[in-house]
Amino acid sequence: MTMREAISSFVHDGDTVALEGFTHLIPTAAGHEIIRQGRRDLTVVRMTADIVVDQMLAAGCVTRLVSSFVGNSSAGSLGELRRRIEKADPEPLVFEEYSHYGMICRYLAGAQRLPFYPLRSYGGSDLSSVNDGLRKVTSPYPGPDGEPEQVYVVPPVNPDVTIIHAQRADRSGNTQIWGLTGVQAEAVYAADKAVVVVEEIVDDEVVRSDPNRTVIPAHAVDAVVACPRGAHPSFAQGYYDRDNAFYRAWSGISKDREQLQAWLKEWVYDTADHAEYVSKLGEEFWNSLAVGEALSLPVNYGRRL
Amino acid sequence: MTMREAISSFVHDGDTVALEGFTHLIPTAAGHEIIRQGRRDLTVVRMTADIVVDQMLAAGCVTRLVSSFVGNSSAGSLGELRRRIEKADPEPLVFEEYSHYGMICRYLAGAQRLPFYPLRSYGGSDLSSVNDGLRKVTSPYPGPDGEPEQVYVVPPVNPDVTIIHAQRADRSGNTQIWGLTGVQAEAVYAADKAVVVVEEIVDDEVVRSDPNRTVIPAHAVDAVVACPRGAHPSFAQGYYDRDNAFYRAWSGISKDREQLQAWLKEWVYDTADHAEYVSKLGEEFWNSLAVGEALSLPVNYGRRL
Amino acid sequence: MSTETTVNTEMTSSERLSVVASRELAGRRTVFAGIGLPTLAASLAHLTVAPRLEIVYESGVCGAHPSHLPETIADAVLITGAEAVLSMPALFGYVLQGGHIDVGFLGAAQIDKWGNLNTSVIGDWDAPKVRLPGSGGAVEVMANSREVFVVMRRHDPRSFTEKLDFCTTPGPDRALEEGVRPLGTGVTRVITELGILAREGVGEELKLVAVHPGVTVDQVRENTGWDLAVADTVETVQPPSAEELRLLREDVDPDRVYLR
Amino acid sequence: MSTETTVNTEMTSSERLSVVASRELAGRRTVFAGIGLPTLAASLAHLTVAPRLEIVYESGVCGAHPSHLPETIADAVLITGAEAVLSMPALFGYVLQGGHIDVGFLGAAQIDKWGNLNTSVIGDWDAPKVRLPGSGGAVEVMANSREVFVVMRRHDPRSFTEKLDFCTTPGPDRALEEGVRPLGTGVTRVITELGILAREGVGEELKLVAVHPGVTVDQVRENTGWDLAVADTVETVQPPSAEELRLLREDVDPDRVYLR
Repeated sequence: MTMREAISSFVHDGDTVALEGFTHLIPTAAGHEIIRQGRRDLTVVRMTADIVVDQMLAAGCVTRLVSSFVGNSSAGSLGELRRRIEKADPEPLVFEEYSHYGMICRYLAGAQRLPFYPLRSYGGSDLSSVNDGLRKVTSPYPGPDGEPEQVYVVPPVNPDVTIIHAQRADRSGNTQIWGLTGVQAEAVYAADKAVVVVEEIVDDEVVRSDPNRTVIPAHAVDAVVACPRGAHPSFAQGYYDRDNAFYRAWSGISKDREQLQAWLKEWVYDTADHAEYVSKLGEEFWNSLAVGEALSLPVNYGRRL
Repeated sequence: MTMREAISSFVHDGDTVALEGFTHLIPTAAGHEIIRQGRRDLTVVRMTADIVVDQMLAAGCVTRLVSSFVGNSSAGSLGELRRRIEKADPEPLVFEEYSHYGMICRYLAGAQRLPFYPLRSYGGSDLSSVNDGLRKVTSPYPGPDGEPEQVYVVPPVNPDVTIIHAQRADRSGNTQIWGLTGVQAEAVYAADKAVVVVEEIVDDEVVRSDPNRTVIPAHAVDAVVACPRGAHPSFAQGYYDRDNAFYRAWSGISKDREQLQAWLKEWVYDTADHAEYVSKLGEEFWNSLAVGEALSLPVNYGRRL
Repeated sequence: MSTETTVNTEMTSSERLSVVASRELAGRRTVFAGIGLPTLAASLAHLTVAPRLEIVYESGVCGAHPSHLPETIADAVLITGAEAVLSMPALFGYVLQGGHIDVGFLGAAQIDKWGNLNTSVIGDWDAPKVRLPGSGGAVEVMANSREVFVVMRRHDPRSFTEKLDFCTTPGPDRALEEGVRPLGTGVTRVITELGILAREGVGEELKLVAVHPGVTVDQVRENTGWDLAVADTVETVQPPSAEELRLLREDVDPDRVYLR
Repeated sequence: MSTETTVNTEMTSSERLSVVASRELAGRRTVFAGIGLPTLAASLAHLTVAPRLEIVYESGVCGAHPSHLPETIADAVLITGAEAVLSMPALFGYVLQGGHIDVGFLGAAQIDKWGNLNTSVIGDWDAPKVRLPGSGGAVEVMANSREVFVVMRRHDPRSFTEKLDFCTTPGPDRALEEGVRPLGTGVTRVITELGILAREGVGEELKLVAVHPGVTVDQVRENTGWDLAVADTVETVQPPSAEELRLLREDVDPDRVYLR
């Protein structure tokens, strides 16, 4: 399936869309296609709301954000996000604030169809005063001192669609990720539909030579999209490195609304698809992010004699 | 560390000992060493209480069993376990009965230091009438019909020690498992101490060539024991196959108390350690369980240029 | 062995049950199956009525492509060449409780008219006459699969009982009585050596819908420990076709590991 | 660059803070650290006072052996050659909440006398003057690490405040007030450009225990937004030794990525 078809089939106005990938394998190209197709009124769920979220905000796709970190990695601020939250400029943004583990537990509850998930966070935090999702449950077992014990819980999140980026998958959707695997499996299982964008689609034999590497089995995947370099400016372990210069540049670009809109025009609206974005960046650029070889040693799965 | 030292240091009379490995990588050799050292009054926690548990019962090590399946795989019955439960012969056995996911959730709660773990099982089951561990919690969020929703929970299990078998580890305890990985990581993290028994201790470079293969990091491991073929009669993917004939034979052996005790004498008490047990079985026997090669294809972790 | 010879061999009870169960899987996508009859049925369905069928094993294996017929749900041949191997928390939490299983297969020592199952004890739980293996994952398979098929070789009043000695694995009716919301519809098919009992969903009891050739409705009633409801029209189960038997014998279990 | 030249370079604030923080890690086994000063401190401690120290990164990396100094907690060089890479549920659930972290490093826009932290907003949460990144994993690091070190470059009354604009990350005192049992002792060390504040555990407030050479107790008091408690004896922080600086400059950050 092409990215265009996948976004058009699985992302609708008003949907709750989870985009996951913790610094590694961020589904940027999918975010750009959502912008190109002009989706509106989305709820975006993403632990680390970073550049791609700022871009989707600036393109007017998003009315609600559910997140545990809203910043440009360690490289600075998200200009559009700050304008939206600090000044409701050009319009307000509904923001549900969690911590990282709170978000992880929401995906865990979603993936397991649980009504809630307990965690040992939030006691004494002001977060519960601004987020009605954070509630308490009394354990039915006595605490260490014999007294009843209270613990915070978070509600499940069940996105209409989860989109992730991965290194590779086979045609039927068995998805393999190495390096940081983050919360991708949970985000996919929590969702009603799942789109997996990959650096490459590989033969069945490649996947089946190492079934433990499959982080998400085919039965949980609704569409596989081949989109090389679709995680830029983040990285794909073993494929290309992180574009740190772009992260540093984003604070400046996004600080100025006009500059941000010009960037969107040049790199998203005026490119037909991610292939055009990639070729516009040019071969020399990609060479600067190239990585060398560090192969895993094989293990023996064994064969009955 | 030798198996003798590990059991002597980490398993004490009266301890709660988790032995995990779901059909694959069952820590049999560790169970045998517990028998040799004459441990008493143990609470054994094991999802599938099978041959090694029957042997530990017969050796008088165990007074309490926490399990979700008490049978000889699909090959028949556990004679000693049935005598203990059906006739308190030669003494009673306290049995806490769960389902598989109930046990998994107990390990999950233990590993995460949660006071309880919710699951969508047990509604209407008689298990809650014989197991006080199964309790209910009302979700603080409304159910799908807007009404309060109830869900069962299980308490954490935090064994004094968890013992697992794995294919390989480095000297500091980074443990790699492939094929069925079961609930081993959760059982280790739930425990106060953890002993990892491995087919082989490998160089650091082997482990570090594939960090995603590490199921349990060194910080969670207290002892690494090299004990090749220590999972017999179960199997170690890529190392040796399952001894199905022994599984079938066990129903007969265990049905007769004398025969069982003779087996224990010959194969456990009269062998100094697992190496002797292995060599007593003989080379021809091990050749019959040998497996051929089916290597995983390598992945590239990448190297900064 | 030629096709001719294969088909002419007398049909065994295992073959009959596997073929009948396989037909019930028509069009299904995922099945949670133990080794033995359920795997034979699922493998045959994959070749006939459910080409997209994936067997998910309790051990964590998805999309197995075994070189030999597996002897257990954790057989090494299921792992080598599989599409995915999951940890138990992922398998039980995300796949099963997450609602990804269309049909779960279960067996039992006792079943009642609502499809509740006993796999724990014969007699009192505290001092049982026979201690059985217990739930394994059965409680979860029942609670979370969209529907459950039960294959019972033995069809007699002690197994098909008015009152279970112990309810290990409750269907949704019992769960709802306790105020716990089940996610599946519970047992929808019971396939036995006498015929097929069926149940549409919550609030309904099992009803005889088909008998094998040569079996009468009264025979089934006599061998059922409760007053068995009978469908208005009781079908006669179509005997296994030559092609079904050929596939089962030549492709699914050529070494006759389970078809003995 | 010879050792001589290196050591004679004027010391930067980053170097001083890294060295001071590294000493506080003596004998520790696991530290949860973000990139920048915490990583520099931990890497230096590994070479000096805590040879068994393992840095656990929020991204899931344990036992990293990077070929280059990492620029983020998820830098590709941290993954290649690492001992283990965990999923986020395992990292946060089993490692962090499971109680395997001795020391967690945190930063903040605001801190109060109990070690509660604000990283969410300056101003009102609903209409903030400045929207900050929020918790990330800080709430969990505080709740679950045995103890927490805070490194604050800026020591002024706006950052060290009587009342936080918003408490993102509560210490155990606030948690207990709400009847929730914390697993760690909260902030035990705050290392700033002026000195070191320390706190022993629940029920105690931060107290000035050391000043950098040339800094007076009054200076620290003036730059703290609450009435700062002062230890009976306030030590003077031992300046970084030539060896500490050499290791930091030559082994830990030879390209001066963070030591600028």
